[in-house]
Amino acid sequence: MRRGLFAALLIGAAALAGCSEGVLDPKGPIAAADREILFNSLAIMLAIVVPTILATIGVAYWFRSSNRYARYRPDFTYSGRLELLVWSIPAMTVLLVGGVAWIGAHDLDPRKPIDSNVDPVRVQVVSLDWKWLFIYPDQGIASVNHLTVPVGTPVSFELTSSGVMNSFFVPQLGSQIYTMAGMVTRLHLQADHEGTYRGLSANYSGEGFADMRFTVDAVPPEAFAQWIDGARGAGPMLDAGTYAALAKPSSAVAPFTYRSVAPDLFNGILGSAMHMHGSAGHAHSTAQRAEK
Amino acid sequence: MTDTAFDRPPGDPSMPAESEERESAGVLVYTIGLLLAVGLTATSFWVANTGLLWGPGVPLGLVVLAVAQMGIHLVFFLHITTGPDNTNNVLALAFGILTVILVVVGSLWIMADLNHNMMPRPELMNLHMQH
Amino acid sequence: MNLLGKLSWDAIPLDQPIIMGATAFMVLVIVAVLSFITFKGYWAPLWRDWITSVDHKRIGVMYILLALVMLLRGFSDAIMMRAQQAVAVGGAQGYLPPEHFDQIFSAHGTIMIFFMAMPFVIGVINVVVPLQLGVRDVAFPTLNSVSFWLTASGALLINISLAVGEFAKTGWVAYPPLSELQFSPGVGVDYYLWSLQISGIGTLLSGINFVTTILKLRAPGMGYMRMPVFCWTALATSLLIVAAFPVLTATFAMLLLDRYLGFHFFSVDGGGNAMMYVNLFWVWGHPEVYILVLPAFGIYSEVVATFSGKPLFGYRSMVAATMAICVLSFLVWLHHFFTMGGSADVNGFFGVMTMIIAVPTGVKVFNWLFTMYGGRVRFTVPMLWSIGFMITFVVGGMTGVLMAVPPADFQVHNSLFLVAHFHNTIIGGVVFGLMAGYNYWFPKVFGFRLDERWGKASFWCWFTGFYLAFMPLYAVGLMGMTRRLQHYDNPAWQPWLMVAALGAVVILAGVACQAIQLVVSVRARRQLRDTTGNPWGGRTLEWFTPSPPPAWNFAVLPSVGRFARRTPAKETQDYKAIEMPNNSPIGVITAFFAVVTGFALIWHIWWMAGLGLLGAFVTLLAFAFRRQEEIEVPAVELARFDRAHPAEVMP
Amino acid sequence: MNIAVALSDVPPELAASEAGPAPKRVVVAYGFWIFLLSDIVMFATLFAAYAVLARATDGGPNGVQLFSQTSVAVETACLLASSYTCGLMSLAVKSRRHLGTYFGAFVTFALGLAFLALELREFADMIVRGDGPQRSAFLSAFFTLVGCHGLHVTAGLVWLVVMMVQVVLRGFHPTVQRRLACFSLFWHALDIVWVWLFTVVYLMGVRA
Ligand code: HEA
Ligand code: HEA
Ligand code: CUA
Ligand SMILES: [Cu+2]
Repeated sequence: MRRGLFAALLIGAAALAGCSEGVLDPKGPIAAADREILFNSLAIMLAIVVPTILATIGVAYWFRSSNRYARYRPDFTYSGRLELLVWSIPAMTVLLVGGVAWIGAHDLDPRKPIDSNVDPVRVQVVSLDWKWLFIYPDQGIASVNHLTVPVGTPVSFELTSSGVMNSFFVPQLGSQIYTMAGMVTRLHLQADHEGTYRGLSANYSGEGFADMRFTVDAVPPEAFAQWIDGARGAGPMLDAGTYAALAKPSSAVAPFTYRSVAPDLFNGILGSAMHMHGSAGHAHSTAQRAEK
Repeated sequence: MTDTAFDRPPGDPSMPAESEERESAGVLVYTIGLLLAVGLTATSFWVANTGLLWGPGVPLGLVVLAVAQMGIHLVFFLHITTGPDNTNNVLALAFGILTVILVVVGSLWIMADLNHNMMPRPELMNLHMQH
Repeated sequence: MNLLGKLSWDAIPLDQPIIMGATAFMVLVIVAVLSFITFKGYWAPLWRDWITSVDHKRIGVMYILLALVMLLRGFSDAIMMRAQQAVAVGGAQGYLPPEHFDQIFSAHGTIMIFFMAMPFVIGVINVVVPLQLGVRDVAFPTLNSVSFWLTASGALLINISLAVGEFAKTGWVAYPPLSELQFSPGVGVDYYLWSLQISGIGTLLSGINFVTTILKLRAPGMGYMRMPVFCWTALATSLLIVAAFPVLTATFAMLLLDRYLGFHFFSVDGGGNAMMYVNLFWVWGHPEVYILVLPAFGIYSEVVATFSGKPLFGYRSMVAATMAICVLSFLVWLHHFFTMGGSADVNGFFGVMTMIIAVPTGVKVFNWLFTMYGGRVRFTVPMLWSIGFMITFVVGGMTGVLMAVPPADFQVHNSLFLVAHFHNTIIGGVVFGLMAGYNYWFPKVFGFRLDERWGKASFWCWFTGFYLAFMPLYAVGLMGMTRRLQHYDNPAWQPWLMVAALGAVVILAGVACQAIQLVVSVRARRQLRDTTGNPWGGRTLEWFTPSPPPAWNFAVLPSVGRFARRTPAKETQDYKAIEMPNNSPIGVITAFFAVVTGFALIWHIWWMAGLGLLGAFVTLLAFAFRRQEEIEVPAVELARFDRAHPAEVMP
Repeated sequence: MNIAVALSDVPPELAASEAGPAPKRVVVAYGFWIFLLSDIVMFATLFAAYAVLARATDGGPNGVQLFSQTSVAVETACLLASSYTCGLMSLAVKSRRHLGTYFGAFVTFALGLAFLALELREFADMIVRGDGPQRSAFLSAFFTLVGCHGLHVTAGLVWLVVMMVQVVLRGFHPTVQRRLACFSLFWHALDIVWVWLFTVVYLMGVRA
């Protein structure tokens, strides 16, 4: 009875899974391609894995010691032909999946710009303890824990971190990438459908990690322009001073925007990671997270 | 105890049977090893300091010299040869060297690639490299 | 200068009821066990027969016991995590604050890998390999005892962290910069590093010991191509230990230097490079998973052959596949950081290399299949575990290959899909194998079989429990749930996580059945007695000694021909006196000083660290100067034993 | 170990792998050989770390400014010569000559000590100038790599002293002989590590 209940639960949940904001429900070209590759590889492998499982059960059952019809062949311990088969079947499968992997790695290289006749929007991403800062360098504004992107437009990300590693991930838009202090990773994504998507950090970064979520609003280009205008008209300014305040550890920060951003702030953040040793002595004493 | 001629421990300076010969033959082996090693070392230092050679080729030359020197040490000091009595010792060594190469070359390749990909803009990087 | 370094009363988390409860329970158990031993007057035999023993069989048993004790820790952590994630949805924070939850998954991963799976695997290797090779002990018996006790020291330190101070809150991989002093100023990471350094040395010494044993100590006639497959896998594992653990030691040493002396290997400032830690950690980390799984493959090979009543199918292929996996495992480590931003070429290369491992692994699966084919399969408990493994592991392997496709991994990396993959391979591969081995060799070690009924019950609970607990994680992983979440806001995940929690409870029932099985079997040991030494009809050498075997395993070393056979020794004059290694307390003493030093270093108690190191050095000296290394067992005693315990004679 | 077997029915050409357990002399040296391989892998890791960080000077000095070729040459000479005398010592041990053994050991020890002294002086100079391992990632890696070799040499020296005491007390007992054989393996292996050190760190570093 209990089992039945849970089976029902399982099926219900499975139905939910299709439309519940995961990687199986892509909203952009990268995510769609990622999913296609995932499905293709899975299909290739299932073609060999499912028969293997069935054969295991079948052989074990048929050759059970109580089965008088099964022929006992204790000397069946080697067969050149089978041996060849045994090595070549997985090898062929791997050849196929390996091809998918190699081509996929190149086609979906996160650094590769998306082909499009629309100019990309540039976004600089900084992972902080424990929130996300998104700088729109060309628009001169920034936002925290909230990303707005125009639909149908490639978004070109440059990412770094204020300290520990994180991973920038919007499952429904596709590939994730790490953020690391003093280094820049690059990623290109695009949303093809309007909607609000979940974003998160996929690399554990300490105490406030669970709340390192953000939302992505994919809106029509006009709405995007409106949003930019709106952001320009309100909110604080982001410069070295306000950045330092923002960088202090905090979690579950409600989204807000900055009306303007000091030019080259992103490079400053990158540089300050590399130069933390600076003349003021080693930064670690000052930047230490409070000990609990 | 069973003791066969087919198994020799690594580093065993086994010599012809007679003890007199043994002694001098052993000394000879070590001496040849020393001379070769000194020669190679001197060459390495020379290669590193001379202006006569093509600059970019120097590191490669140094690595080759180091490999040669390692071979000298293995053969003359550690008495690792290719004889059948040494098979196990050589196999273990080969496995070790393979691991070392995989670890070092793999790591350098990966790290160089990552560093290259994650370099901030060129302007910044130059700044970074200079001081 | 504070004489106690960073240590003070504040280090003991008196305000945390869960931790203090667990501690109190632990202390209670320890006190109970100690007083039981004292009350029964067991100290002397315990010291003589176990603690100072250098007998590989006893050391193996102690390893497995250690693994079982650590299982309690690892499993209670797992249950706590499952319970937390079943409830902490939306605004709810569950019952574990991040501070505590983060320690739990770090401790769970560390303990399960280093102090449950590793000791279990090494324990089985210890018990079985010398017997299968037909020799009397390992190459370096005393060193073997040191290895064990160092592993135990590491385990002790990690458990002290529960009560005194804290454990790492960095995950079991402890990536910097998070694990650097700047971001983890507490002692947690130091506990992690020192306990793994100490046990790592023990593991390395074990690896060296078994490489030497297998390559240099085999019964006459036991050529390489006559070694049982389990010995081959033990050899591959030992080689991997020798080649991989030094990398871990060096990497941890660098992190320690960063933390203790302000070096800049992986720091954010000073030019350090955290990516290098990630790289080096997985240079060790990937071979590590094969270190665990290869001996399990060896166990399946023995079990499937025995219970199909046939020799293993494709022996040479099996050997080739084992060694291929051994070498290939050093060529794939980048698949753990496809998402760090490497180039397409690098990602593609390592992706393809990773998949290639599926070929030799597949060969193994098919060979087990063909071993059953044409056999007479007896569904005993070890065989059930093996078949369960074959069904379960291919799924885990397949999801592994899936993640080796870089674009697919970009989507599931660090998600619960990954967590499902590795529990699928570790539980369905390693743990199932260890269970099979435990049931298979138990009668050899203790002289009586384990109860079948409870064994089967346990298997079925584990098997269903496993699927319930981990299949849902694949689903939530694809739904975008990342790992290590103390709470989450997507209610769609919750039903799945509740099923997973239920699965963990079913596994718990399986573990309970196992405990019952043990108790029932001990009670019924008379009926379950193994009088022939070969209860299953096995063909490898360990079945041709009495159960349990004498300290010397074989009074006369067997000589192996085309078919294994035992040199008949009937007359007393056929026996010659043998020398056996003497008991030695050096293992425990070294371990004692290792714990003292490790604890002192964690808490910055420098004088105590100095004393500990000095003590270890003096122990080593004393050992170097001891005189009697071996004791002689006279021929008459050997003859007497063999007459009293007839074992099956080889055909 | 005492093994009672008849070898008659074992074909001689297979004897290496099928002759039964190897004698203790072989087993011990082989085990130590495996240990050395693991040690080399550890050094390889440190080498890799060094190579990755060699340019991460963080504004601090680099190899060209720091390393003195003369000092390295002298250090190398000491180690090479000590390897030679260590070889002579093992010959003396083989033929059980006390005097030769003590003499070889003494010279080996003295040369090793000289090497260490030079290295320590180099380290001390750098630290005093403020170019210690905390200065930059490059220097962290340098001190760790070279220092790890230095620690091994130190351990070797202690080991050598202990072994000489054992020779005095127990003569050329098989145990003592086995340990001395391991020692010479260790010492020669350190030499090989040093070859790579002076090549990669000092010679290449001086050019960079
Ligand atoms: C050997 C490795 C191992 C094993 C056996 C397990 C077993 C289990 N693990 Fe796992 N786990 C890890 C290794 C392992 N784990 C690692 C490495 C991590 C990552 C940590 C990190 O994030 O840093 C992890 C993380 C991890 C998470 C965190 C997921 C997240 O990040 O969000 C969870 C969540 O519930 C979990 C659950 C479980 C459960 C329920 C079991 C149990 O169901 C399974 C039960 C297992 C046992 C009970 C042990 C085996 C039993 C025996 C040995 C019995 C022997 C008995 C006799 C012989 C009588 N594990
Ligand atoms: C015993 C443990 C074990 C084993 C055996 C494996 C086996 C494999 N693992 Fe797994 N893995 C782990 C333990 C293990 N893994 C752990 C602990 C982690 C995560 C650590 C962490 O991050 O905390 C991990 C993570 C991990 C990743 C990283 C994912 C990420 O972080 O994003 C990848 C990616 O490629 C991977 C791949 C593989 C592959 C290809 C195999 C292969 O060896 C599997 C081969 C087997 C088969 C394929 C099945 C049998 C074969 C056939 C029936 C033949 C036919 C089939 C085909 C040709 C497909 N593993
Ligand atoms: Cu760091 Cu300049
Ligand atoms: Cu891996």
